[in-house]
Amino acid sequence: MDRITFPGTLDSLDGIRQLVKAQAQQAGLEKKPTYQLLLAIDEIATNIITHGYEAAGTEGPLDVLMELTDGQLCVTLEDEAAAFDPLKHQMPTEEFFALPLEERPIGGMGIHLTVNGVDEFRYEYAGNRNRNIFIVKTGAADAPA
Amino acid sequence: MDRITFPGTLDSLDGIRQLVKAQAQQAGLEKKPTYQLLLAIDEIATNIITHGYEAAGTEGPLDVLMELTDGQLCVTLEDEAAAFDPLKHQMPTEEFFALPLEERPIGGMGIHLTVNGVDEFRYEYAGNRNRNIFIVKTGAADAPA
Amino acid sequence: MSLHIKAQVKKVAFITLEGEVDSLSAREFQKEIERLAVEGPDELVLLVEKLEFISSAGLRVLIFAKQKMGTHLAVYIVKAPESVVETLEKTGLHHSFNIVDHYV
Amino acid sequence: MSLHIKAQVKKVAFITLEGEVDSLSAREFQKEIERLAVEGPDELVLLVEKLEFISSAGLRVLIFAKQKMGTHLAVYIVKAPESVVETLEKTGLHHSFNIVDHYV
Ligand SMILES: Nc1ncnc2c1ncn2[C@@H]1O[C@H](COP(=O)(O)OP(=O)(O)O)[C@@H](O)[C@H]1O
Ligand SMILES: Nc1ncnc2c1ncn2[C@@H]1O[C@H](COP(=O)(O)OP(=O)(O)O)[C@@H](O)[C@H]1O
Repeated sequence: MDRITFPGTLDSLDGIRQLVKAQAQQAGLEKKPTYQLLLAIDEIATNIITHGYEAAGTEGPLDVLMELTDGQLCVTLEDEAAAFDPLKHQMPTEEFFALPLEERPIGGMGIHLTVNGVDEFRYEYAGNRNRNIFIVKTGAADAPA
Repeated sequence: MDRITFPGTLDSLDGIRQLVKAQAQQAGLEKKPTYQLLLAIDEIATNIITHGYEAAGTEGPLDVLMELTDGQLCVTLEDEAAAFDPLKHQMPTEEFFALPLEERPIGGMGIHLTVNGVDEFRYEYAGNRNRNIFIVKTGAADAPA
Repeated sequence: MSLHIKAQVKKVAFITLEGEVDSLSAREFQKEIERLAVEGPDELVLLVEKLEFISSAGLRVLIFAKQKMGTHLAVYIVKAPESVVETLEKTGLHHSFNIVDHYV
Repeated sequence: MSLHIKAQVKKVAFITLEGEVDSLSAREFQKEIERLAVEGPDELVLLVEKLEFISSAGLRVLIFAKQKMGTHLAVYIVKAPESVVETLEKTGLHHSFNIVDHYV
């Protein structure tokens, strides 16, 4: 499994998208799930950079790991910011999204889009690192039988 | 041939259009030539009212005569304003219409649209009356053979 | 791939014409143009989907609009019925007005 | 049949977005919104036919635009690609913005 290290800053987002996009294309992932995957990764990467590093006044790496196995593409983001499990965060409800804009907090869309954008989203904390894991079914087996 | 007399004022235009339109529909004239005929009549009727009567400070009638014969509809406008033959008026050239708007006189479109809107346009002066005659082919014979 | 942004604010005059413009009703049309011209719009958008008739008196108001609001003024004639387009073409006005299905 | 005329002048802010809006480029987008808001537009028209990506950071700018220019401000999102529409729907923003093929 390749590991590519980006600086944990917002100008890494573009490169991360390009990297994952290339891999998704190679995996034969369709346009729509590819877009949703890129969006999910962008949301979590943004949170790591802004809420994880920047808000704490720290800096650190953002690693991208990708693995293509039979029928699925697995992308992992690793960072060294304080532990944060997005799945433990109170998700906005249906009612929240139906609120008129004036009555609605401006944020809170990122984790919602992440969880709804991939087939599986997992969080782990290991070796002082957050591991945000995105899994999408590619529909095609990696190697023809 | 029916003769319907309207006052030679601009508020007669609507009624004249409705009258001719009903006749054209009865004649089975298609939508497009009907529109062109109404336009031609509107242009000449406007000229009679504004350039014929109003500009001379006079008033007078505007008669509409309609005749449906084998394969053609003939509409005649009769008025008692000073004699004016639209066909003798200098028609705008192709170059005129290609001029940028700044360099182009604002009027002069009415007679052009008239002549180009019907199959035949004729002018006669008889009995102290202008007779503007519009002829369109209806395509269908009046009575089936 | 980066982001390209183009931004501008325009004053747009919208006029919807429904029904028939002849030499009589052209006067109302002209009054509206005069009223709007005061506000100095950058563009004029005429919504004419339901314009059933327009004579040269109406076309004169169109020409008047350009002269009043500035000949550089972009005028869009949106959803003109076929017969109206034909009249604009016969009088060469399609060179000076944008005859379109949609403004934007 | 008479003539019905409806006329009005509107200040319309047009923004064309081409490429990708992520948390970084969303700042440029926000700056443009701030710049245009000063002019007090009546409507905001976003031309996004070539918008290839927009994250929630971009959506926040959309919400910010309404808050800045007034929540009554009509916002038109014109020619949004399918994925962009999907994101707007997932976040309930399709209730607050007009997602259309054409502005007028
Ligand atoms: N990596 C992180 N570290 C700390 N807090 C986080 C992290 N990611 C998300 N959060 C918290 O969760 C909230 C919701 O995140 P999200 O749904 O992405 O919306 P937004 O970032 O737009 O507020 C954030 O406002 C933040 O308080
Ligand atoms: N019935 C009429 N009596 C006198 N003059 C006329 C009459 N009809 C047309 N004219 C003259 O012919 C000119 C061209 O007419 P027309 O092509 O309809 O354009 P417009 O009326 O817009 O100027 C008019 O400007 C007017 O001087």
